[in-house]
Amino acid sequence: MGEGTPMGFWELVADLVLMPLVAFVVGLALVLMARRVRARIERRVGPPVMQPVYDIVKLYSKRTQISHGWMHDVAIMLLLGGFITAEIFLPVPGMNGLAQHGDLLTLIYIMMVPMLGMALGVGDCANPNGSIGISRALTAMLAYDVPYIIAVIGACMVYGTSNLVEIVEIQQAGGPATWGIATMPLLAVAGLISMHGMLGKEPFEIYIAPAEIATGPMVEMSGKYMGALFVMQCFQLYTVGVLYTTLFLGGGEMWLTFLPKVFAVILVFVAITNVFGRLRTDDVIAWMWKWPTGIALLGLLLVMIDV
Amino acid sequence: MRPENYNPVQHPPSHEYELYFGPNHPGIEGNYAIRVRLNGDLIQEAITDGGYLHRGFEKLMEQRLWIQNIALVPRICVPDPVPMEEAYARAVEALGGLEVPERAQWIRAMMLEMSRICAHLFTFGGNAATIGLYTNMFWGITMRDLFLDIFEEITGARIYHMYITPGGVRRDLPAGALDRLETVIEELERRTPEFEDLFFDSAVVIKRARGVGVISLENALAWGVTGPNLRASGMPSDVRRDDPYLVYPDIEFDVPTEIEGDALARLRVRQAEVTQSVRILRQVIERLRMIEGPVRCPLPNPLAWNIPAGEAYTRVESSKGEVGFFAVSDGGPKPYRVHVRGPSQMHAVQVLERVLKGSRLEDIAQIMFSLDACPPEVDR
Amino acid sequence: MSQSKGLPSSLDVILHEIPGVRMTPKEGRRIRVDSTPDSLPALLELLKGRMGFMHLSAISCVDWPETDEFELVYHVWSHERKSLVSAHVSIARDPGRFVSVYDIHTPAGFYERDIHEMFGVVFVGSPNLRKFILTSWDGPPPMLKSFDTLQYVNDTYAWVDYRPEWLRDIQGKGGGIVS
Amino acid sequence: MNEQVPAVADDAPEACRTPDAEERSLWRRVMDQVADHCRSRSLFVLHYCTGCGAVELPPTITSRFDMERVGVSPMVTPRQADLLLITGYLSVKTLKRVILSYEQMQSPKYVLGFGSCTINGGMYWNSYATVKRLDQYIPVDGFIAGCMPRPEAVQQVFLDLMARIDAGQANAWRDYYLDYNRYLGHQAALFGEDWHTPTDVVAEARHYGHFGPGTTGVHTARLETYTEWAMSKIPELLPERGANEKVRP
Repeated sequence: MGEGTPMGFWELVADLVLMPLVAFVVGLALVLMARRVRARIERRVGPPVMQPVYDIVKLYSKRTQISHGWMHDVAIMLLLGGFITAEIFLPVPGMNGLAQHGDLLTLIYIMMVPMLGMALGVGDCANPNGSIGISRALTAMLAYDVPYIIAVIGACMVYGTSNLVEIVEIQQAGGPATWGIATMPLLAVAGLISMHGMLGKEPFEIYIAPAEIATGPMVEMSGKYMGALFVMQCFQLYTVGVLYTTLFLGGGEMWLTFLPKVFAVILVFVAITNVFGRLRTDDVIAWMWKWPTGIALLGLLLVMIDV
Repeated sequence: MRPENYNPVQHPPSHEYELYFGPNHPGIEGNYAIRVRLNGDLIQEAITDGGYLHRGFEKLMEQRLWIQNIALVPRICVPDPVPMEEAYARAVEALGGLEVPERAQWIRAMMLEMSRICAHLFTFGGNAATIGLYTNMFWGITMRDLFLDIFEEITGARIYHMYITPGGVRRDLPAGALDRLETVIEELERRTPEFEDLFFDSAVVIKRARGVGVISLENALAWGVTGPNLRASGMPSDVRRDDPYLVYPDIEFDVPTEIEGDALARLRVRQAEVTQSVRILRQVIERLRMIEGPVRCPLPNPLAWNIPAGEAYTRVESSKGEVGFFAVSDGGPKPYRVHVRGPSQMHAVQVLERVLKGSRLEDIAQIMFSLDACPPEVDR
Repeated sequence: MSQSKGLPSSLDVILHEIPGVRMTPKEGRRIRVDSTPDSLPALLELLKGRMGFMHLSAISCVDWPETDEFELVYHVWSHERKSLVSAHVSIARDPGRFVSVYDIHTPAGFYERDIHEMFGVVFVGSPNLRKFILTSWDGPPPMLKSFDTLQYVNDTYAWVDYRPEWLRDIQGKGGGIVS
Repeated sequence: MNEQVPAVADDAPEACRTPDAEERSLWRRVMDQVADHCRSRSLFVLHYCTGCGAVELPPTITSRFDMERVGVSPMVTPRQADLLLITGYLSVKTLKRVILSYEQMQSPKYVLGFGSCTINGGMYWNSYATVKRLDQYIPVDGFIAGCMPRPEAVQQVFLDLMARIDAGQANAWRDYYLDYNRYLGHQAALFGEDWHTPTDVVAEARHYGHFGPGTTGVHTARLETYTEWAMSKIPELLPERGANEKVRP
């Protein structure tokens, strides 16, 4: 436990309710921004402001619903539950939630749950496209996790702690010179690439791949299940953006400085995504294990020499 | 319900599985299906399944007047309709002994090249979308729309022009159409570097396309591959040059070739062809400014137009390959038989099945789009 | 152009070796060759082997109910000589069987399959005569002249009766759609 | 004793009709309006090029006309889609796939017919291969005349459909449940007597309360006997499925 002020019970409860809620709202804005920026790159206007909300409400208000068995239902809960839990462990300005009680490793562990849930649920659909998609998703996880873990370990070594709250405090206290991107630029680059892979966007979009496996895991998702996936997308963008900001961009003391950083991180991802095609599965692994992993190892080496 | 051609008796070994690719699938060009038997990622066998777009054109054409078929013909190939009109019109001209005025010939060449550019831009867009590069699709199709505007101005229709008639073209160019076409060509040339940066020179695109769906020259010749796909395998064969029609002998243009025969080579050939088409269009515009005269030879009463008995086989180079029309007349007011040979009848069926065998699941869409297979002309 | 000028004479030499073959040069690099069913494979083989007619552009089938025959037309193109030979051959409608040329020209596989589907002609030795386009079809081969499309359509499908106001007005005055 | 026969069959559930707008509570009405508004502003189009009209869809979606401005975006599988565009003529072979796709889509779902071919055969009126009237086989929310419809016409029909969804009037999907017997009869007349689809529409109609007098009838009776026969034949070969998705061999 850190030296933070001991939390009252009600404060904790408020955090537990508010943090996923804030994550969802910010996530909606991130999704909107991603779609608008994409539209701009493609030289068109793009969707209206409320479009992400329309989509989600529409999907949740479908009149009929196809379930492919109880595992399918449980999997959706795992999927959303995993992300909601992850939000509670991510410190944001003013709210620490359970971040004091769990550390970075807990978070990494929790962030694997959604993918696992998806795998279980899609396996119940008996659609070969879904199964291929899931095997590709797990392969992609294998690819991006190597540089990701190295980058995270390096960051922990630099900060000397794996507690996210303390990491934020260290960066806040030292100013921009102590931000992760300044103290360990190589690890920051590797982290950016691996987190891009985590989002599953081009060029690492191997498990959605509409033209190959018809959106893979999402192929049998209808109505409310699809709605859950849209909600998950909000959480996913938020989680990745906040995690990167926390580790390498100094986290945030107040929302006014914190949110622009999160949006900037996602903006980088979106800008990269829309001018690249999709690599093949084996190319993704080869590339991920070569460049980001190499950069991360080099960064780790520098960090270890420094330490 | 199982699809009709499903054969439940065969039990493949347990490590193999079957995947229905299409007809309702974004990796399929048009409405078409491929049943693939896979071992992991590798395609053991691919069986194409067409006929989803079958309208019985050849039968329909036997039941309509020679002149009525002008409306039917462009609908055979949706993305590239003008070569079909040209092939049919030339078949009728050969049978009826019509002489096309010079100005009409140049206008026809212009329409054919514009259609080629449109079809190639469409293919680039589709090809980019199969690997997730939607930006190129958005830009390319918007670029194509500018050409469709010119088409609309000249013919009154965006897609199905029904403009080329036996004996010439339907009506003369409206005033200023050539100037506007020139502006559009300039716009295309201005945008070309963007497309190159985004698509043709992109490392990811090259990585995805190089060595995919290789057709060697021997195989290409033996399998009946035509058009840009044959040229990508190293054979400088072009109907416009080998079996010239219209004014193509008077036009200067190159026949671009590549030797690798893979998806990348096919892309590059098409890219070079757009440049050549622009070159042709400039020459055509220049000549059209000088040539005056009628745009159609006088036709007999089209409702009672009996074409002398005989048969004619005409070939036209479309954006996909060689289009052939075989028309037989028995001296009546309607065609006795019209046989349409679309280039994709080879590319989308036998060639695709052979190229897919041994390829990977990821590359099915890429191969199909790089062959520029057009299902409507397979099914007719 | 010069090549196609000299072509008929050199083609003549080859065609002399095959019995029952008649050649008619036509305009624009086209040569019509009439062949007997027996000598067609030999003709295509010779054209491909000696003259470079290696691109089978199409196989067309024409139904002639008066003479009770199918006319098959093989269009072969030579990349070297830049000319097109259309080899015509007539086969009896009744058995409707002919030999496949798949072993000479690979593209024949598709065209024979198509003709089999549309006309019912059986090509002996063709690798794949399974249905391709008309898999949901159990009627007669539709391209036969004896198959009446309109009759079939009227029997199978329903129409929306299109009698708008303006048409009724015109019809009331004695006009209407001329059929 | 009264001689009258009950109007509702014994096995029909209580709520066999949708309540009128006046009968619903205020909360329910507001929620329905919100849902309808969201439905109208978010249309996922199934990516299925059934005919040549599909060639005008890319221009409609892409930069020049940009249908994402009003919330129309393409989706890949029928499970995810709301709107099925029948882009032009339908051959019999495609119609089968269209019906399968349509039944896999989740309600509320909408169908738009593109071009004259879907209305009355259009250019292919005497073709043996194409279907003349689309609305015989699946319920259609709207048609666009012309061959082929321009992107502007496509946009206009999207806007009209959105206005109707917003007003709660685009209920053609309900007809498929309420009138399933008739639709199935037309389908079976074309595809043959053994035509059946994996989706059990009658069970869905019962489950979701859209069971009407036209849902079952002569044609669905044939389906029932076939189902019973098939189910009794190979029960052990089929894995356990969800209640509303029976798989027939």
